Amino acid sequence: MSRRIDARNGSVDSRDETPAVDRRTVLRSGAAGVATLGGVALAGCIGDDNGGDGEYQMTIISSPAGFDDQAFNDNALSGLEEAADEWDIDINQIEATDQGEYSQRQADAAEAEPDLIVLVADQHTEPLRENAPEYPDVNWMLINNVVEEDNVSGWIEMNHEMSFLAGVGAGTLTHEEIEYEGSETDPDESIVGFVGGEEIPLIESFEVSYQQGVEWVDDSIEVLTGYGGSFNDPSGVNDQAVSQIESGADIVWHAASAAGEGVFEAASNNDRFAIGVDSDQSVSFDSYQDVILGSAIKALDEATYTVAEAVVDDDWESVQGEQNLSTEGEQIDWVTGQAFEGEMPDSLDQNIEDAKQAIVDGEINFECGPTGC
Amino acid sequence: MSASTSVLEYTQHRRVRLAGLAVAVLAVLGAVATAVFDVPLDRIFTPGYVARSMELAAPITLAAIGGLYAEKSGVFNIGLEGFMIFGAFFAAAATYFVGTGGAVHAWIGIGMSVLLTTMLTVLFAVLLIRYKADQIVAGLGVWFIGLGLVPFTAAIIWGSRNSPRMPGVGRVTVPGASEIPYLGRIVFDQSPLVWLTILIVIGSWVFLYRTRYGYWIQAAGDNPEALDTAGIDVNRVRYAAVIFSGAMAGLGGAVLLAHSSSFVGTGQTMVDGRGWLGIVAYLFGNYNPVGAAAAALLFGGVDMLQGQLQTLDIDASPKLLGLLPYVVVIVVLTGWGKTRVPSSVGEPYESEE
Amino acid sequence: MTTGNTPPAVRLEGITKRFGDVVANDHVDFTLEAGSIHALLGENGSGKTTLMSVLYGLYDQDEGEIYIDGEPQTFDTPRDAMDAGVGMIHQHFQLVEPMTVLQNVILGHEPVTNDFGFVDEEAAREEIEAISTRYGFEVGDHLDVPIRDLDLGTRQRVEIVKSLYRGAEILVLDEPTAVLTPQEVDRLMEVMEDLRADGRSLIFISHKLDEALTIADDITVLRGGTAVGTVPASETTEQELAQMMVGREVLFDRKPRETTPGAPILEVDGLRVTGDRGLEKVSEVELSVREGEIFGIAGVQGNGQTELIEALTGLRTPDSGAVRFGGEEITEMTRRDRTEAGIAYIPEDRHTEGLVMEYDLVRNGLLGNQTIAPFVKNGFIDWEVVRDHTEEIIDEFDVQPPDADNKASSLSGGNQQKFIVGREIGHDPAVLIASHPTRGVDIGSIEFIHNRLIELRDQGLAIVVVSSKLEEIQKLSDRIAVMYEGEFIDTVDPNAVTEEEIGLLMAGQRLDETDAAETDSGVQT
Amino acid sequence: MMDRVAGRMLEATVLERLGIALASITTAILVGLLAVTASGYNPVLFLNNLIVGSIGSERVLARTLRLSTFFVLTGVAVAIAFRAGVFNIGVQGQFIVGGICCTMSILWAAPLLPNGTVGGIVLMLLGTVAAAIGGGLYGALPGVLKAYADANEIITTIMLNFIAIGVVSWLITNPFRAEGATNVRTESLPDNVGLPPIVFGDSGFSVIGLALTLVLVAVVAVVMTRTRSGYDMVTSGYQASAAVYSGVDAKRTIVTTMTFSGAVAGIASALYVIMFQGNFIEPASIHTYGYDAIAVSLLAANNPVGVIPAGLLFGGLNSSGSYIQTYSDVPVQLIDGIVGLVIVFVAAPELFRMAAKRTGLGGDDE
Repeated sequence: MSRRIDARNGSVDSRDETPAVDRRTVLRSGAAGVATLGGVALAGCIGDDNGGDGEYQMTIISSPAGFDDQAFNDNALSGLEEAADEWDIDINQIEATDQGEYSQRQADAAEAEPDLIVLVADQHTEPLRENAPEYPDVNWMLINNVVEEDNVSGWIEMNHEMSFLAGVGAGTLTHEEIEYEGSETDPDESIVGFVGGEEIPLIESFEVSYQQGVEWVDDSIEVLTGYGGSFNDPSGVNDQAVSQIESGADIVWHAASAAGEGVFEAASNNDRFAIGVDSDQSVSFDSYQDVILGSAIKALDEATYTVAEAVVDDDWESVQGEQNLSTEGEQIDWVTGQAFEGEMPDSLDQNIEDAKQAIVDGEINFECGPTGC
Repeated sequence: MSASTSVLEYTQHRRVRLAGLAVAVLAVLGAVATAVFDVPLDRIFTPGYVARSMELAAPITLAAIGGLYAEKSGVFNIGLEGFMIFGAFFAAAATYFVGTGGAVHAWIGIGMSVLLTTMLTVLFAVLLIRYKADQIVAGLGVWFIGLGLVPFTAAIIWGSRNSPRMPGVGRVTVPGASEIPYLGRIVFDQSPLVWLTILIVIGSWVFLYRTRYGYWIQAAGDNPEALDTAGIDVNRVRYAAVIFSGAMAGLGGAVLLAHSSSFVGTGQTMVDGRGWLGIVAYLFGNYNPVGAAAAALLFGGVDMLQGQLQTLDIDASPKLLGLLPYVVVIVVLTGWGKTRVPSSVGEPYESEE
Repeated sequence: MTTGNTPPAVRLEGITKRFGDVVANDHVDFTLEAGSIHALLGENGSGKTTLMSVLYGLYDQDEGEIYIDGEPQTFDTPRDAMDAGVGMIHQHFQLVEPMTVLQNVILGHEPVTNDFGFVDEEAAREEIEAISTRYGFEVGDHLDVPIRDLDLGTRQRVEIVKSLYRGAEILVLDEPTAVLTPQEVDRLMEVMEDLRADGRSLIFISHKLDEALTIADDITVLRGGTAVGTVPASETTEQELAQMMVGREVLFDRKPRETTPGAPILEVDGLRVTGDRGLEKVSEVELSVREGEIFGIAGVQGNGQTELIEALTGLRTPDSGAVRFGGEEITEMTRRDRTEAGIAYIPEDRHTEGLVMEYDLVRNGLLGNQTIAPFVKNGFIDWEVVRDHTEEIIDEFDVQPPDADNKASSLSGGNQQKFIVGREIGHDPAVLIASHPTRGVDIGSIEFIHNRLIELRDQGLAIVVVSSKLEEIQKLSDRIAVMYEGEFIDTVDPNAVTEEEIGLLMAGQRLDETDAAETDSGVQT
Repeated sequence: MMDRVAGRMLEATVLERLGIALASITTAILVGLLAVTASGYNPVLFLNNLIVGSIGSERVLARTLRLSTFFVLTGVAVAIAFRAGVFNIGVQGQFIVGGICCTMSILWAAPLLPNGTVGGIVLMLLGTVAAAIGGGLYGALPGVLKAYADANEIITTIMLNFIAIGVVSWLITNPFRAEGATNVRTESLPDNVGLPPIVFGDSGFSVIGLALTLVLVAVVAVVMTRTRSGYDMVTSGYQASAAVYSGVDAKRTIVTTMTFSGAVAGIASALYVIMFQGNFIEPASIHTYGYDAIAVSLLAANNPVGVIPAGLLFGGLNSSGSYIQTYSDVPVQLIDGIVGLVIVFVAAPELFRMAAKRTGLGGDDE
């Protein structure tokens, strides 16, 4: 799907010359919608939803999981949206779920000659090797890999570091006595859980690094792991999380993109806790804030914002080549859930700080790299 | 007839075979788990496991009952998957517009969903019965439309193919009784929708085999002329059965949503093949609502089992374990495949031409 | 027509029914006197069933009026007809096979215990048993048996009970004797008489003249959609009726044969065959057919004829025993190889087997010949050759209308059958197996087909004919084997036995008397 | 039941079929435009995008033709089975299995052969044969289950689709995974494997591929109409009992049909791998050609030649879907919805017959 955000008035789909109407607002009003819809339709006819009229055109192409995952893809997108709030930028979203079509999709996007194309996920790497030299006037931002071309900015996320921090958080808190809105930990039993989306090398790296983080806190803690089988469908992930909770896990972390909601749901229904991934999910899933103790985050939005800014400032050199999202650069971190701010035991802050230091100092011997083992 | 043949006949009885099979499959898997991985059975078949299997089985069962009514009346509703997608979406959209505050909104959503899906099925039924559309092709079309228009509309409403969080209906917990070991969690601490499903299973069985309308449905699918010459309007019976099938599939989708946290419209949507499993379930159950429910429970159980095995760290690829239900379907269909399809399924009926 | 004091049970006036351009009934008048049996005679396609469907509310007439007991009626649905006291026993039973006798009888008229539609089984049971007892039906004994487990005679009685249960005073029986043994036919006649005695009025549809003459009070003959005439049964003859039916004189004489049979070509030893439901349908059958001979197999349907024919043609593998063709064993040979070897087959059911209804005649001309040159060479079909061949068949066998591009479904039954016969003998077979070669075929075509079969026999072809029509079997056969419960209960000379004797054999009663022995010797002539 | 259903689909005359297909497409697009309008977008622009996005430029045309070749080939695979009265919903699975067989056989054989063009051609032939065998066997499986165990093929083929995706996905994640590749895929094919684009630049589409597709369609059409096996298959489809009477081994014909259908799906996949993809990727993320092929085949009334225009239409629709994503805001799922509507309308020819009668446009047949 494709959605444009116009920076000048901040509303969605307001490319029309007529005064902006937020379609979603219209539809939400239900019955009143019928009358208004006619007006919107008319506006649609008069307006032009083809091609942009912003000063800058920026395109973002999704990972196979697609947008609306409230994690990876949406995280990258939100940085661009922030930039669009700042400058006159049109954002064009292209969802590409068919990996076979990636090369074509990149070329399609490049044909429209935007100022920047953001490629979410390393599945884009090989197609980009062909397309970057093919379209030298387009600037490319690749997430999770690097292509050695002048017009490519490659961003490696230190996923293993982020997963390690999640493990440290879970390992620390399973020993503590936490009670909130009916949910509670079981300090007597040392079991935590991990649910992945699909069993692919990237997520296996999450799993192993998370286990290392838990072990770093206390190697007697048992880690239950499982995969829900999908990045889209929360039900499989939910089954896994429930199964783990019934086997004694009191905190479960997920690396399942949009399907990770299944973990929050499991924690919520079974009076246990969960940890978010990529961004502060106690905010993006605020209806689950009472069970999200915290999130292991990477500032992917900062990265996309930074690159967008470099394009606007005509300063591509500053982002060209390999860039890292790392603990050292403070783009990888732990944030406590919004409902638990100030409520957490001191041991958590202590352990997280120690772990981060250990990572920066190279004291941790990671079994897996950022994208696989 | 000697005693041995009558035993043979008895075991050929599908319901017995199905139940036997379900027990056998679970027993073998359990035994393998115990022997090979040294995992005690009680850690696999926890009360939560059983309760959750029932929860998983509920939407499949509902779709299956709808499907078997339609097919018994002579119309193969292969669009169950599509109607479930619509059902889940309508429930989410209706809840979204009335408010996402609590269980009451969820129930309103379920009611609205059944209503809207039923209206949609009326169109489908007119197409099939009045305009004699090819049932298989039109059913596939409904599936494609569900996969296309539902995410499209979701994106228009929510700006995303996934909905925000939806309220659930919670569980009905009977104080005291829910503390009974094992059975307490399964029986007295259970989703009300599971109870609703059980009621529908029993009700649809009674309706089919004990009331005159049930007779008419069976006759409409097996010998519509006999029903017509008995003075009953065959197509009216078929309309009723097909519309009911859509309502049940819609309810199945709504139940799926209520047991989940939000509507998912990406990929194959949250329905993800459950409508197809519904068809398989009633074929297994030989068009008997109770049999279909048993088959659905088998799928739910096998599905949950692979989750349990992962949690217990049994070393097998989750990707491959996840294929278990599909393999079981093929094995069972092959070994016990002879389902007696009503003889006039797929044939439009016209009393005069 | 004389009108008594009571108004006639049924009076149809000027009934016209059209299907597209076809006029199925053209201003037909018909009167059924109360308390009588009225036979409706006519060839297939003469409009008998259409007329009765109008009476039963299945079809709306385009013109004309229906009076029941003197009252004008409009029947939009069968329900209206039923309410007026009209019941119909269809040629194809209107029974739901997986449902029980009880469920079938009460279908659409279920007694209920409450507003939710719960069926009151006990009430239904009592009423059905009462009806059964009154007419001496044994139906009451298997109320809970599914229809599919019953024989055809019992099914028919279920149909009658169903009509009576619905309160029918006027019963229409559509070719009720077609599937019955002679003994079952007798039984039916008794039932019909009982019903008449009970004051009910019956319409008896048939194309069997003798039956009509035996049972009916009046006979109306239909031809080509119009009523040719109505005569009292007591004042007419078979010859007269037959003439009314076909519009000309028909000869029933058996032609004396001019040639003698040759050497045995198709032989069967100790054949045992299992049917679809796992039951043995053919038990220890022996037979030997000679060149230039027609070997008839008589029997009530379902006594293993179908399975025997399938074993002979290669469609079913026998459990034991041997089939030999020209001295060579072919027990395991496939249908296709047998076709190539020269065993042709006119199938029992031309609609499902003999023809692909949606194919034109050219493509149907290839059916069964797919491996035979010059139609197919090296796996490739030469459609030109097939078309020429098809046109030859059409020409030689007088298939109407003579257009090879017509769909098979557009032809009448007789023309379809003529086409099949032509195709099957077209490639010069050594043996022809013909299963019910004239079922559902008009009299003109029957004559044509019979004459062709006899001609072919005289040319030296070995022919096996299976039929449940005694008249046909007797007319054609040089020897008749009667099949009963999977066995050849006897083999007789058609010239030496009466129809009644064959009927008894078909019912499983052996002819132990001496005349049976005589017939055996008679075969050798 | 299936015979009758398939039979009815084939009854209409060629002209009538064409009319129904066109009416279905037009109606579906009109409904789609209505949805576009109701959601507040510009329907004229949408229609314009549909056209420009499918034939508007050389690039776009190449994409349309590339997608069309896959739709035509998978559509033919479906048509073979449907025509023979077997409901093969498993073309997607057969496509995936064929594709992995093609890829791996080429990768394994490549070191044994010289690097030049000749070696490449040998490898491509090998890969195509491997794909045909793999797809054929994977199609034969449900065929055998239907013929000898009476297992409903609609259900088994759908299940086998899920299984193919799962197993192949596991294979390329584990034993067949390319060394050093960050994403999940096999090694790439050697450089001498591939079809030269000739007209359309480096677009993943080759005119040779299109030519081979047309040749294959012609071969299938000849097999179905002019050979004994084709006659046996089609007759089984129209009326199984008549086919058996004529000496056709019904069970073997079901297996033959499914094998033939699966083999064509495999060849479609070989073209996908060799001409376009160059390796094999996560099968769950490959476009659902096998499912769309059902619609393609139905639109063509299961006629192998008719599949060509139907495949072009689907190629165009999907191609413009990609264009619409880039150049407009309309959620692209609408295209899938339009496809679904096309299918529903194709299923109900009576609807148009009646409409035609009302408006006086149609013939006067009944």
